[in-house]
Amino acid sequence: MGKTGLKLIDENGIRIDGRKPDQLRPISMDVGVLKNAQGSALVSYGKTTVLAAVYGPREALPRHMTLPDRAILRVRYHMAPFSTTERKSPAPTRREVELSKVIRESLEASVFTELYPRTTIDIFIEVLQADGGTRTTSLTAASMALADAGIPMKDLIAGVAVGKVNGKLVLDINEAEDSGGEADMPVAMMPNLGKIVLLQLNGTLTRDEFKEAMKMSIKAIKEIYLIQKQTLRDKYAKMTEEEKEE
Amino acid sequence: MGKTGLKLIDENGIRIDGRKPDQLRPISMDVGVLKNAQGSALVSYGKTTVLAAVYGPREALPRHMTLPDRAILRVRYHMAPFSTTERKSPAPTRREVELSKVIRESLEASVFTELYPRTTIDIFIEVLQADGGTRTTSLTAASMALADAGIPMKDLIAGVAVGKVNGKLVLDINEAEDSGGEADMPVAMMPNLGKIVLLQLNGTLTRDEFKEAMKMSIKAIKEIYLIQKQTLRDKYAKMTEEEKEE
Amino acid sequence: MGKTGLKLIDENGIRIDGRKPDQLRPISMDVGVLKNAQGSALVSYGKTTVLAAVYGPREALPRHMTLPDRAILRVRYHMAPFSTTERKSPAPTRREVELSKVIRESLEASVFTELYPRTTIDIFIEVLQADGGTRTTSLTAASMALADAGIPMKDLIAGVAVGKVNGKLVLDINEAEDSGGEADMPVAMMPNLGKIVLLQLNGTLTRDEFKEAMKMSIKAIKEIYLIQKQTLRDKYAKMTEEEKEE
Amino acid sequence: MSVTPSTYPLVPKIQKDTILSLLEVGKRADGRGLEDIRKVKIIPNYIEKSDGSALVNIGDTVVLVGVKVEPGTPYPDLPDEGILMVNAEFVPLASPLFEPGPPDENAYELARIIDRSFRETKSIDLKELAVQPGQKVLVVWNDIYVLNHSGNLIDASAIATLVALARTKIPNYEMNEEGYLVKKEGYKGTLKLTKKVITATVAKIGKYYVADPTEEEEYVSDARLSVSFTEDGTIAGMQKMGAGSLEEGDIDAMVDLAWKVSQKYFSEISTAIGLPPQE
Amino acid sequence: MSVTPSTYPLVPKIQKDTILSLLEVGKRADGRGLEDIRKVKIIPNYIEKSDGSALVNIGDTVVLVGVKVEPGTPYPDLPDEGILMVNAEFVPLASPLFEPGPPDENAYELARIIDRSFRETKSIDLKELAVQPGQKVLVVWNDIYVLNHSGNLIDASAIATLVALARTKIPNYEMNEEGYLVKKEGYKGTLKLTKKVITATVAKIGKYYVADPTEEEEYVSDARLSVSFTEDGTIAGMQKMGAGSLEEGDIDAMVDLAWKVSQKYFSEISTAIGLPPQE
Amino acid sequence: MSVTPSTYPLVPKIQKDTILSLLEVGKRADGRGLEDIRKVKIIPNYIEKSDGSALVNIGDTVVLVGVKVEPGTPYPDLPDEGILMVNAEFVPLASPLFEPGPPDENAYELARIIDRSFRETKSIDLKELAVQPGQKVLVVWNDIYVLNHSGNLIDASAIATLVALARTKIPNYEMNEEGYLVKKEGYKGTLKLTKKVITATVAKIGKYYVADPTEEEEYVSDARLSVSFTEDGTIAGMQKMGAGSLEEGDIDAMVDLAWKVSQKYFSEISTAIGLPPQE
Repeated sequence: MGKTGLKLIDENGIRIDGRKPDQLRPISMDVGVLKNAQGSALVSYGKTTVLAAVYGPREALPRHMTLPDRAILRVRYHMAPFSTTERKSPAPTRREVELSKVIRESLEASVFTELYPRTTIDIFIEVLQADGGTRTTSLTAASMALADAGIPMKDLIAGVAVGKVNGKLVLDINEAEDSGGEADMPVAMMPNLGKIVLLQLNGTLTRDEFKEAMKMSIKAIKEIYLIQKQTLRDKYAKMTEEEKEE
Repeated sequence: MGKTGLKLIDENGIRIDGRKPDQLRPISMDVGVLKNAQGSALVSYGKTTVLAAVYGPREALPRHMTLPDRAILRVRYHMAPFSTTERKSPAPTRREVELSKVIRESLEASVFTELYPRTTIDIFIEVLQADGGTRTTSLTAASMALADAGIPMKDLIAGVAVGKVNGKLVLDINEAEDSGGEADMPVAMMPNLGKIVLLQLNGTLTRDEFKEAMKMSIKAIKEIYLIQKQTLRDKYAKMTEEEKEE
Repeated sequence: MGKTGLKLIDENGIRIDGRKPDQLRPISMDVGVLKNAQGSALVSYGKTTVLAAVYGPREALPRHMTLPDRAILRVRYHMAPFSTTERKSPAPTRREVELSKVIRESLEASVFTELYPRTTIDIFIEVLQADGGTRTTSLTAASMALADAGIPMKDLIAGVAVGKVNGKLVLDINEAEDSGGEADMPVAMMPNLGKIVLLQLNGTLTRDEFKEAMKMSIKAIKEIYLIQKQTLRDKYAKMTEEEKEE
Repeated sequence: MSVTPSTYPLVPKIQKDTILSLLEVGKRADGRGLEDIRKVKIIPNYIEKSDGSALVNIGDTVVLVGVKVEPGTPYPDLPDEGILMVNAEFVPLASPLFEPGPPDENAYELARIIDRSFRETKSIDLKELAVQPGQKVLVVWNDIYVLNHSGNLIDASAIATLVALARTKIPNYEMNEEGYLVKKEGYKGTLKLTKKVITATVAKIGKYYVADPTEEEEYVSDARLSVSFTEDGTIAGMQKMGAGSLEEGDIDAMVDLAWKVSQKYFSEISTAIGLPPQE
Repeated sequence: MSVTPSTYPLVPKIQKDTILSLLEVGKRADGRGLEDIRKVKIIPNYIEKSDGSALVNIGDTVVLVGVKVEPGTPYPDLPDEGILMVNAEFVPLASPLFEPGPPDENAYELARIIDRSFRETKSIDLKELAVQPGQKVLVVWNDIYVLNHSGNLIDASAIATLVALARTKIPNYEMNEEGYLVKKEGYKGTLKLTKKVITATVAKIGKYYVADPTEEEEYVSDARLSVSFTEDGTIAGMQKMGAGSLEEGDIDAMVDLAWKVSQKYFSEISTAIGLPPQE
Repeated sequence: MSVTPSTYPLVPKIQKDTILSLLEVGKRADGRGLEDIRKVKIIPNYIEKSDGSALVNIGDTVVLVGVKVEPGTPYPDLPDEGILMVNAEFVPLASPLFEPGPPDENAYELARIIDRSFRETKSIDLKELAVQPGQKVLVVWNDIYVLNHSGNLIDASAIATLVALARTKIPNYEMNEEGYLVKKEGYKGTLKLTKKVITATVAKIGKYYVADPTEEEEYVSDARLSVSFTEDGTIAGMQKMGAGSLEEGDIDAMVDLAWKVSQKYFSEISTAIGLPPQE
């Protein structure tokens, strides 16, 4: 049983939302959903819903704050006040500051920032509904918004969180599993390159559990990657079609 | 009766401070009351007392924040901590932020800002005592401080609030009438041009009441305008006299 | 007896920590204690421990905020959260803002700022443990950090606080004496020049007591000055020796 | 302090002339007539984890409102009433002009306009929210989230707020021994909306009045007037915006047009959520 | 953090020379002698809605103090005492150098100097303000509002504070059933001022000491010394200001002059408000 | 918002090449082998007035942790537990890159990494700190103060936190009649540390893994991995840092090295404060 003494997996190995331990939640994705942004994406993992928008490359900062050899990334991970179980003040929390940093560092590993010296690329992420795995859903969405904005990247980034609940590893944890479980391990990578760009562990795992959790997350990330690519392909096809029609 | 169930008008149509429904409070005005400011004015409508000061046109902002074709206006409406019934923290409230905006927009309609490109004109307003109608008193005072500073304007601005208490429209409401009444409608205009620069309604009015309230306010604004002009004329006369004496 | 009715001096004139009225606490000093800063000093008066560091002269501010004829001093007096009896929030208090100002003004009297036009000299002071006399200990430490950084000064600055407890003047008061006493008078000076750079009085003194307190502090400051000079001399000797050994 | 905006895109004179010459022949840049509104799309209950919510599009403008009902302390002067809190965030993904940070004057103004229209008409039965009068009440947090700014944020926010509040369920709070309100399973019922109030905005461009202005129309307009109405046509709030002026006749005409637009909004809302007409 | 001011007007050397050569013959730029103060004007009860107030001019310097007496919670270590809160705002209409925003180091320093002089002399009977000791006390909010800065803000603030507090009435608060203090009609009495305390500032320019310095004199001075006194001549606070230094002899002379000036202030105050001399 | 740092010193390519060519032959700029840590110096109880403290040097990096145990209110969802608050301040005297002001993202990240490692392992018996469950509990304020930044602040902070908490005494608080916790003389005992947890950081530079990186090594590294361990080798937290990426094999190797380093830290800590080995 978890921290709170809740039974989160039943005798048949089924989780509270009916999933098997290694099963993802239903995933939905859309890009180009906002008019003003250069690129945008709306991504849901189950009830967790994240909207990401990209502005730039643009001249947003005074020259002395830019870099002569590449673009600056500004990343904001932010939760809507109504996204959480209890209303969250819109002022950024320490957690949001930390997650903005780890998400920025992850994105920096993928973007060819050297193509846009002296500019700024802004990536704004709004968690509209939070039900576990918000930072990994955010990275998946942010990376697609960058693709939608046409910003060259080494690879897309996809992420997922693996958890440990009632002593068992489970994929893509939801909030109940996160708060009642023993560990939450968000992982994000550039799947085609096999490069891990985000790795955190909040909780305790043995060395063997950790290795197993890495394997589970990498496998799931590859599945998510396929959905990302299909979504972008569909969008591109639709745009081409619309252009033809005009 | 009003929101609080208070009787704010008696059977003879007389208000709690002894006024008739369409009667202004005693109004007093003075200009040039502060030494440092380029222009200043002290205006009272009954117990509501507002001090306004103008600094500028001056180079107050970094060049990239100025405008190439006209002056920037910076307006601060601020209430002294001791001006209100309960002490007010000196930090600006949301209300003060909103009122600073609507006052700025009103003043922008009157000032020939295009005469002073790349400069800043600062208008600082301090409510020293608040007894209803502070934003309209502020506009009356700010406009006179601009005149005292010698800044060219299309016309002076004068303002007044009309309220609805116990079902009746009353002119120039005081705080008791505002908090116990059904509506507070501040109006400000350039009287000679017949141009309305500020119009807000907080409360409910029928279409007919609204039209009547507009008429009441316009009539009163013209009265206030006469006092403004007389005050400036007297000041100018006094200055000329003093110059002669020297 | 003091404000709190505590007996802070016994019948033999001995204070609660065993000192005589005109006796300093044990003083320890060290310079060059931090690797990154250009200069640093760690100074203790009894349990009061202060760490000071100097960065600069450097180009830290945008050009329009510097001075064409001399260096800008930036001084921060700050207390560690664990330095005080009750935990102190790390956000600067009004008291810390005021003390940063009086310490800056004191240091400005001693530094030859005109040697470094258009630059900034930063002096960062952290009170690691507070047991009375923190501002004077801070000035003693800051001045030594400036010396350690090789910044030319008219003279070193040394400081001490004189207090009045149970009706008697006492030198170098500790916290218990400060909070239970009738007056706290911090004094700092350039001892060799006989120039007073900091003087405050918190509490009440007669004219005669005030004069006597000035005398006590000046005498003690000269003692502290000797320790400062000896500490710097030792450091310099050690450095020279180390250089020889290399 | 309020400062003349210096970052707004300057609309070139030629573009303003084009807009005006179109208006002269009764047309707008997007093909609408002067009194037409853009396509309105309303999705109630968009955020499952909130107690009430609505996503509203007016053309390309997107506003999301989420409502949370939570325990709080009553105002000392209104000890037996719950509290309605209206907050607006202009998050930076909505416009290249929005910067991260605390709300600016435009966000505060918008929130306060919406707030006043509901507060002054007593649209919400706040007494019902006093769980323990004088001690513990429920606070209705109405958070307006602007997701894409293509003009007329106020009307979109007013629609989204009305729909979200109309669909708000009141969680089941009970007081425990220590005197705290604790959330139990399920809901106690829905928020009682005694009156429906909407806000409609009209812009004056040259001598023309246009309904539901786009962002570009806002920049070239002389002034805007937002007017709040209850369903019976009572005026329930008003705000002139913009650095220009209006004449008395303008105001009459603009209030008339705002009322026409309000009726369209009420109709869209009824269609979307099946609100019964007000008695 | 405290930073060397870089926006202060630079007083040209020639102007400083003029000031010094005038001082040599015992004169100042405005015609005063070195120990003279400017004209003092005191208007008690300037703000009718406050519980106490005073508007004070010293020459062109204008300071308004308003006092509000309101319910609050006592400090844990002083459960049976009310609280005196002294706050100062250097609002931007008072000087081209003042910017809107939270108080800067000069405003904090001024407030703390005034605060200490009243606190350390126990001038106000704080015990009287403990309505329900340990639970609810009254807080005396003394807000210093600088309206025009022409030098010597500290002395003007000290005079205005003393007059406002001397004229402060204590509203009639009663505890209600829920344990809140509620304001009733009328006043319970006036604030008890057991001691009168004033602060006088002297500037050193070259080798001269001048009373009540103007803003220009402040800029050219080497240092200033503000000294607080009770009426019997006890020193009740002291603050050296400015980036220069003083010798022991300077300090003696400046304290002497500050005491002379204090007596003038006490006399002005007595005239204005008819305070009886202290027993 | 998180912004790509633009003030970090650019390490010239030639310097990075030198570092890499040294690593190729198993050496580092300061003479260490790749898996070596710098000299660790631990002074427990450095701040006498705190309830627990430790000064830790790793090479030239200096971190001071002070602990204060003070009354507070429990979290509503954990009414019978005390609270551990971990805060980090990167004060400006520690580095030319640190500015005065509230903590930045690096300080928050560090504090949260340390906090999670202790929180998730339940290293501290928080139930013991519930003086009056549901009402009043004790808060353990663990303030991390960085005094000199020469790289690897996380490990130095982890060591200092563990030593300070292991040496923390619990003051004797009693509830008074008004329901406040009041501090009495003496201590009630020491904080119960049920598990010891440490964090070790490994940097990847080129294809090499280095323990206890210096500041310069941090700048040239591709990424860093901080791994928290309890004494039995359980992983109790992990954080990848830096704008680069790692492969699966890197992570295994880096966790292995981090565990080796952790054992060295545990050993240094035992030597310094004589902690008995965990059962």
